[in-house]
Amino acid sequence: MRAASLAVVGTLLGTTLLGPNARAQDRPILLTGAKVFTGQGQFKTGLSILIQNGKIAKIGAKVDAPVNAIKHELKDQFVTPGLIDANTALGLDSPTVNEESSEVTPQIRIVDAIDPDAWSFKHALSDGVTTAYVSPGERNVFGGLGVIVKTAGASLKDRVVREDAMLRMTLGSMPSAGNSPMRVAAPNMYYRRPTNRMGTIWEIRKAFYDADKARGSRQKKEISAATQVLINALDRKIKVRTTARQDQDIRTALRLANEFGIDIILDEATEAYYAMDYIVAAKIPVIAAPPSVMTGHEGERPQTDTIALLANAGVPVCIQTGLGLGALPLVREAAFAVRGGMNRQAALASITSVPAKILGIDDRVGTLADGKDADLVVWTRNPLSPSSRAVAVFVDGKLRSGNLDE
Amino acid sequence: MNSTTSVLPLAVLACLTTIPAASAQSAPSTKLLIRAAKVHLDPQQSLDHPSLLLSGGKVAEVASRPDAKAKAPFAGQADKVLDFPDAVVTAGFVDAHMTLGDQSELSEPVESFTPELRASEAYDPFRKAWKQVARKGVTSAIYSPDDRNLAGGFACFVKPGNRKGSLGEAYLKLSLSHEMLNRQRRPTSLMGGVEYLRDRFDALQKTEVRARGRSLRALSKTIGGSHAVVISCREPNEIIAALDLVDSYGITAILVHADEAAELLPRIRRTGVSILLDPLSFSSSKKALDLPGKLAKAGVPFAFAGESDNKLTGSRLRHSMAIAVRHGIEASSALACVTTVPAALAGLGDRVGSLFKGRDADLCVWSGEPWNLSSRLLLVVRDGEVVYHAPSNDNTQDGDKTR
Amino acid sequence: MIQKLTTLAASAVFLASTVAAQEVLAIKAGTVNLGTGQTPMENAVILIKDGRIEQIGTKIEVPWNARVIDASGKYVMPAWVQAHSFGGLDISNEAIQVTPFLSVMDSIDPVNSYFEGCRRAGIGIIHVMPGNACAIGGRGVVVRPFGKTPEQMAIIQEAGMKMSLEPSSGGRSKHVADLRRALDDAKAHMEDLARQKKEFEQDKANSATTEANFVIEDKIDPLKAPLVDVVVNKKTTAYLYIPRASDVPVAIDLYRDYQFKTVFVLGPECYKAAKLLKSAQDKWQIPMIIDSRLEVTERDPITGKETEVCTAKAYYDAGLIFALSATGESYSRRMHYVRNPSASSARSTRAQALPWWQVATCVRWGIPEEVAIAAFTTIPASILGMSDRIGTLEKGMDADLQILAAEPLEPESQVEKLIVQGEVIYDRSTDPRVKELSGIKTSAPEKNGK
Amino acid sequence: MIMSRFPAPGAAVGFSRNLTAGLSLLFAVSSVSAQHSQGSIPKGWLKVPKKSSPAPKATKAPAKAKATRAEVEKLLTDANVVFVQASAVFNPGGANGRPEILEPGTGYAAFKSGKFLGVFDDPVAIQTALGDKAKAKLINFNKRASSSFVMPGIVDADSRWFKSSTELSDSSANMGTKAGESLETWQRGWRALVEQGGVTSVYVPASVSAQSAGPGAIVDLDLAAGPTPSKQSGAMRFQVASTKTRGTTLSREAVVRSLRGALDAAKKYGEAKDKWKKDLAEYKKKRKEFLAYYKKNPMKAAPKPKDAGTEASDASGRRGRRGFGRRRPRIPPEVLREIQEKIKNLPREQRQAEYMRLIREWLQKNGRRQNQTQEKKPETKPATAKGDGKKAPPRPKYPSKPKPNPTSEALLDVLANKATLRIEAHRAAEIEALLELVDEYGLKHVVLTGATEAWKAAKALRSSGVTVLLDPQRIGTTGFDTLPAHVASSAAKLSKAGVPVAFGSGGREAGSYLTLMAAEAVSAGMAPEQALKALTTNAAIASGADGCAGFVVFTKSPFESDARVLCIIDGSQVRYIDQQ
Repeated sequence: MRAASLAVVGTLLGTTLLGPNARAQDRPILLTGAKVFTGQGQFKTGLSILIQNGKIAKIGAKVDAPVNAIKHELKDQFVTPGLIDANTALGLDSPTVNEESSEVTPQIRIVDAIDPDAWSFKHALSDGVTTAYVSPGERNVFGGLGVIVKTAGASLKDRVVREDAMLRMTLGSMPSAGNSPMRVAAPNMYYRRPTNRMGTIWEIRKAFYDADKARGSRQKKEISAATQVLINALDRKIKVRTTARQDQDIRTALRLANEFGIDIILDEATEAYYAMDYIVAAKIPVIAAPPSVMTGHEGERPQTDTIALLANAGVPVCIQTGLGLGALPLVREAAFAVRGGMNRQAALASITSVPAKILGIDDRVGTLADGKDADLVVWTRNPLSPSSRAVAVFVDGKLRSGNLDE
Repeated sequence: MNSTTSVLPLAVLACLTTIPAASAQSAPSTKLLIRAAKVHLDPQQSLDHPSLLLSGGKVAEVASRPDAKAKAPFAGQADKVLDFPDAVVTAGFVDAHMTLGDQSELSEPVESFTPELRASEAYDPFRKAWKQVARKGVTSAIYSPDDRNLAGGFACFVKPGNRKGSLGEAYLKLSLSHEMLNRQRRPTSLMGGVEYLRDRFDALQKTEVRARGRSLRALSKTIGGSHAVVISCREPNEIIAALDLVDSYGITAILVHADEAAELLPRIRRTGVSILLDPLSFSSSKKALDLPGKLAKAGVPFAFAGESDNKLTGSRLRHSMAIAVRHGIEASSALACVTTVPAALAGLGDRVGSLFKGRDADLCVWSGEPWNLSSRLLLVVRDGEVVYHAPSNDNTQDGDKTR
Repeated sequence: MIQKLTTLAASAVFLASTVAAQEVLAIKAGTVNLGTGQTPMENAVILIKDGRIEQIGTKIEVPWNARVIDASGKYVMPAWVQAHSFGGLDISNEAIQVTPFLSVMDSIDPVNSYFEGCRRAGIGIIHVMPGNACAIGGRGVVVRPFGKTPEQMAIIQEAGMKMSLEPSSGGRSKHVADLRRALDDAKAHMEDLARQKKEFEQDKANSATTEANFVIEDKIDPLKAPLVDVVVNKKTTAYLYIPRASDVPVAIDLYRDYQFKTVFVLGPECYKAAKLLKSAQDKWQIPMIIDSRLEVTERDPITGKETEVCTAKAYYDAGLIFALSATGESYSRRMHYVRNPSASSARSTRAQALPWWQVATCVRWGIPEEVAIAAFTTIPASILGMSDRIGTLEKGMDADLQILAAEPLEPESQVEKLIVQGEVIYDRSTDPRVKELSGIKTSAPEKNGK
Repeated sequence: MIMSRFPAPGAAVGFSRNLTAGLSLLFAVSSVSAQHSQGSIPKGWLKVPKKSSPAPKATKAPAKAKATRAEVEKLLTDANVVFVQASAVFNPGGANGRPEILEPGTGYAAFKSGKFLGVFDDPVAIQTALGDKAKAKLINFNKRASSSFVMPGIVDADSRWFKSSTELSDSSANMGTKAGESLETWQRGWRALVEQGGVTSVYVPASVSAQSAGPGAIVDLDLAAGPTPSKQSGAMRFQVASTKTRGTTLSREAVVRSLRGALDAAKKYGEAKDKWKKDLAEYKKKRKEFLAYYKKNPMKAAPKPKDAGTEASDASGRRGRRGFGRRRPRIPPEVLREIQEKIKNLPREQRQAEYMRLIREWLQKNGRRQNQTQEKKPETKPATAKGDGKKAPPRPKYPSKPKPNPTSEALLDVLANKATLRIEAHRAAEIEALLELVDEYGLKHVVLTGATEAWKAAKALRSSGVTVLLDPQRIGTTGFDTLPAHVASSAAKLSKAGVPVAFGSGGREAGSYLTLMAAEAVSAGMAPEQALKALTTNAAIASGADGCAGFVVFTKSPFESDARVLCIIDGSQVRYIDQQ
């Protein structure tokens, strides 16, 4: 009986996790005849891709496939690496999730809040996104640790590319939004700092000072999980992803980076074009806000051009769909970047190889090369043309969305 | 197909709560003999034309007659004989997760992590509701802290309506479901809650026994399977978080309210937890209705639980049974879900939930099969004493009394 | 700042345009999409005189005095036509439920950045209407997206009458009742006048009056007159906004009862009633406009399965003939990927304000490109009753056209020039904001709203 | 296709009436028929019905028809007749209209176009004998099921399907709001109702949160054609008190006032409409005289006064004198324009007020002047110059039409007993008060919903013949100190007292469990056949339908939890519900 039910479970595993054509998935797959974008440069023709046990076994003009390989002839279709969305709220109940009992919660891990079966993942997948950075919300000064996950896979554990990927730090008005000054006796925990921009910065400084002290101190035991995270940031073991929208925030972020010697990455940076020279000088990578969205305080100005400006100035820049910004699917945002004057290669790179570099996972994803994860997307036409569709999406060598047979 | 067989092995190691065996001290002296057309000793085994001799609050003898005419065994030994020519006898129902009662009593609003609390202190045996529950055939229950605290405290084993207090300490109640979130205290988010629990469990490993505070000491009972843990989790992410905890700290766990479990069956199976389902109602979602079947298929132990304090108090388990049957579950499995399985999950498998010789004398007599709503409840016996006897003259359930 | 920039841009334009009126304008186009469905012409020349297309073809020699716009290598096509929009108003609705006597003419704001956006997006003709919040919102006006005053912008001053089934306050039956009462009033009013007229004739015959004559027109209550034009004289077209699928039957009943000239403006969820709409269109040739939310995430109430639907595609499959529209939804911090969306939730992003994006969306979902483009040029033109003037590039038509950097659906295809009635009303090379942003202006400008 | 309906007793094509209509000799139920065809029964034709336990106690009537071979042949040759193999049949209108459960064990139930003809012993032999002369459809389940329970299709008398929640919760609805106007027949998931619950038609209210709502919709759940709204319009709702006050005390006066108020208003409205007709006739007459008079002596144009108003003011003057329509003088458009100009730049909230103020201002300024000019108009005084003694008749006034009022409009139908009215009331006192009203106004088709304490008013209810619609969803609603713990048990009490009871789910998916709800009522002591009636014909009556749609065949007594729907029969169409 037990065995039987175990068998049942086994089959369940098969069906539920590998999808209908589970059998076929185990055999190697050979994709030929498509125009291929490897992560840089132009679309190249005449490249064949051999996918074997989850990795790209071989990519090149001349690939000899094993006999049992399933061959797909992709006549005039386009292949790109699986897209990488450098900032999302996939799998979360609400666009921004925070542990609000304190302003400084660097130890909180967003991975605990992710629902791997959420439809948001499936939508993202069908739009060609195979890797996504899921981030804590913006209501805390230190929001916590984000996680990088694949959008499909056996289980959440298998899907995680990097846990505790980056520490979220938020500047500007958001962290102080819900708080109220402690004038009278506090009726609830929201009577606390910060209540304004300066306060936010003060919280950051304080946190880092304390962490620095703790780093020096003798007894390592007392060091709390929270402090430990901050110490890692000071030791440059972990990058600090700094959300700064308006130009003064951007400048502040750069100041803080120098002051504490931390590795920062600019998040959203909506008004980057005002602080252009600073950013270029500091060579800080930017995870830019989606170009199709024009945020409220930015008024009506057409800022699709911002990303183009950054890219042309040689700043490593990638595109995010963001947390509740009402963005379009990632690939469409890239198209808008092109409309804003970015060239096509740069645009495609900014949703594949560049984010992979910025997130520090370029050893696994972001480009099509031997030994890389077999994450790739087959498109009906050039992905940047707004009327393209993702025909098939492979994650770790398995067809997770769409279908190649039709 | 039938879940129970695969349940019991699991359930035994599931949780050995420390229930004092001798709770029958004040059992009634009268020996009761009950004769009926049929008895379900447990969902698998049934006897025709049985006669059950109850004495000392236990099932003293069970024997079946060749047919209704034949002279019943041990008629002599009984002080009182109750005859139900064409009725069916089952064990009294067991509710493994009951949060009945004054809601404010079942959680501590100020602090969210309160494992040291005990539901037994909130238990008021004289509540009317308990009486009603008993009169509807629910004769054993685990009275549990509600879902509004990260760690609500320890539940207790009670027999509804017997005016005694708790009969022993049961599992520790944790909660990761949204009820636990409270914007006025830590945690305000699921991940915050998980982090909090991890922090506590780690602290448990760091600090040596003597240094532990009350809450840590309470928490420590769950390590090494002396006490099970019941975790309330609804959404998939909550379930996953729960399973992760179970895996990383080696606790024996039962999930409650896990209506979304369907997507995660393999994982649940691997981690080896059992599930307490909310009672089914006529307006349950399709997900909830399909889940029992899926769990049974996957061989995950599950039971219905949660006679909450609402309109249907007392009849919800029976409704669940009927609806589950209407939705394709085998009748015997359905019966198991309200008798043997919950008993086993609560570590009371050897006391309640079945009617073998030596078990507590908790039973119900029905005019037909218990899973048909058309059959009436004729008699309820708890610890050998009759707590409900349907008025024979007019055959309506007199509502005004059951209030 | 915005305002300054716009006026600056506008005035610059006028300088050009005032001259443009007399002279002949010649456009040397790389590719010309006539919008008539036939294959695009290569290296064609378009001669424009007095705001109209005088000649169009491949072998046309350019008159010596013509002002030449060299668009070789560029893509020329008709300007987009927006048959229903409520942009460019400060507040798009009155607080009263029934306000047929209002006119957008009085609240349209020429320097509203919406019109600047339209120019940048290549929209040549816009039917600006009151919003969806009132049962009867008032009259719309057809404008071109530039001019110093509404009068300069207006092409048709008293266009459609806006009606809506979106209950603003109170329940929907009350809302529908209000709407019907208003229409009935207008009808009754006219019947009453007709009766008086009749009686007056009798009186005259029996010399029971000394009045010379009785003119109904003089006696129409001006507050009711606009509605009278809708329900009795059937002069004005009603634009009826239908928010939900369950309102479609209501709308159809409304039409069956009053038989006024009407256009259905379909909300995002109406695709569920596509069949019903199709039958209505077959029966009564009701034109339909899809509001700008084209992609809808539908959640199955029972299984919880989420499916993405393209409303336009649903209509297309049902065989419906429709026009597209592009309204900039006011920015909302709502997720694009909703975890638990309500039964059906429509995405709303700024991209929806861009016709090329709307068309591309349709093509992406499998609607033929020419159909999608027609749904933003010729069909809206005919809905506005201007198919003899706009929508295509043919001899004698208004010279409403846009010059694109590339084929319309390519991401690079920015609008380089927009020409409406022979006047260049947008030129990317002189667009102040684009200049500023692409760093042509060196000094960083001060920001608005700070 | 529209399902053939199983007629409800008392409905236009009443079932009980059809008993006596011609076919009577075939019926198992009427003793008359028994005697009638006594002699001509072949030996062993009729088996004794065997009783099966537990539950449904069969009525005394013999389970099978005594019918001559000739009669059976007659039926078999009729193409509209369907024979269904049945181990048990529920017949809502049996012997003198009482419902009964026939349990022949084996045999065939015959139906003709939705009418139950009785249960017959195996007609297969005869059919084979007849050969291709046999047109009737013969359904047997030998392969599919050991037993079968045949009954009319179940009606969910209070469903929430096919309406969006926004509409159901439309608080502004009144009796003019019709549910049929915006049905969402494209909703998915309704099949479960048929396939699991054996529900073949549902009643959908127009609104549940308004105080009153117009005719509900009756939707047939046709597996082939999808949900098909039936022609007949369902019952209307009237709630004597807002649901909020359900728990609190609700004074008798309030109840009586609210409903009587509405009914009287309706009456008045009716009268007003008649009066308007009369007045119109009167007006015509008056005008004749008026014209006749001036024909003899024409009206003289008096010299124009010096300050004769403008064309506009003249017009308004005349209108003022004739005194019809709005008395507001004409406001020239240019004035409106400038007013709008004025208010254009005001903040939104001030505009309306300002607009009205300006209009009023203008009217005060110009309106009065016109009235004065109008006073000066000479033709106002009748021209009696020509002396034939008769005084000039005044210009007759055109009668004003009564304002249309949907609620009253609808209630008129109720008063004329053309429509069914659902009244929601809870306390016994209310209910009794209502019943008094009901016979005071002689209302025939009234259904009592809510009915929390109806069991207390059972006697009164019985005499009034009002059907009580119970919603088992609200089992044991508390908030009333003297409430039976179970709606089930109050259903039992009511039906024992002889009050017709109907069930409605009051939900969506819940509809598929109506049989279980009924089972509960049975366990509480309701007679099984009554419980079934409450699911079928009574539910139909409570929804204002004239009967149930088609038939449903269960694998066993529907009260048992593991009963499955075997097939649905509508007309002569048979649709099997696959059992995995």
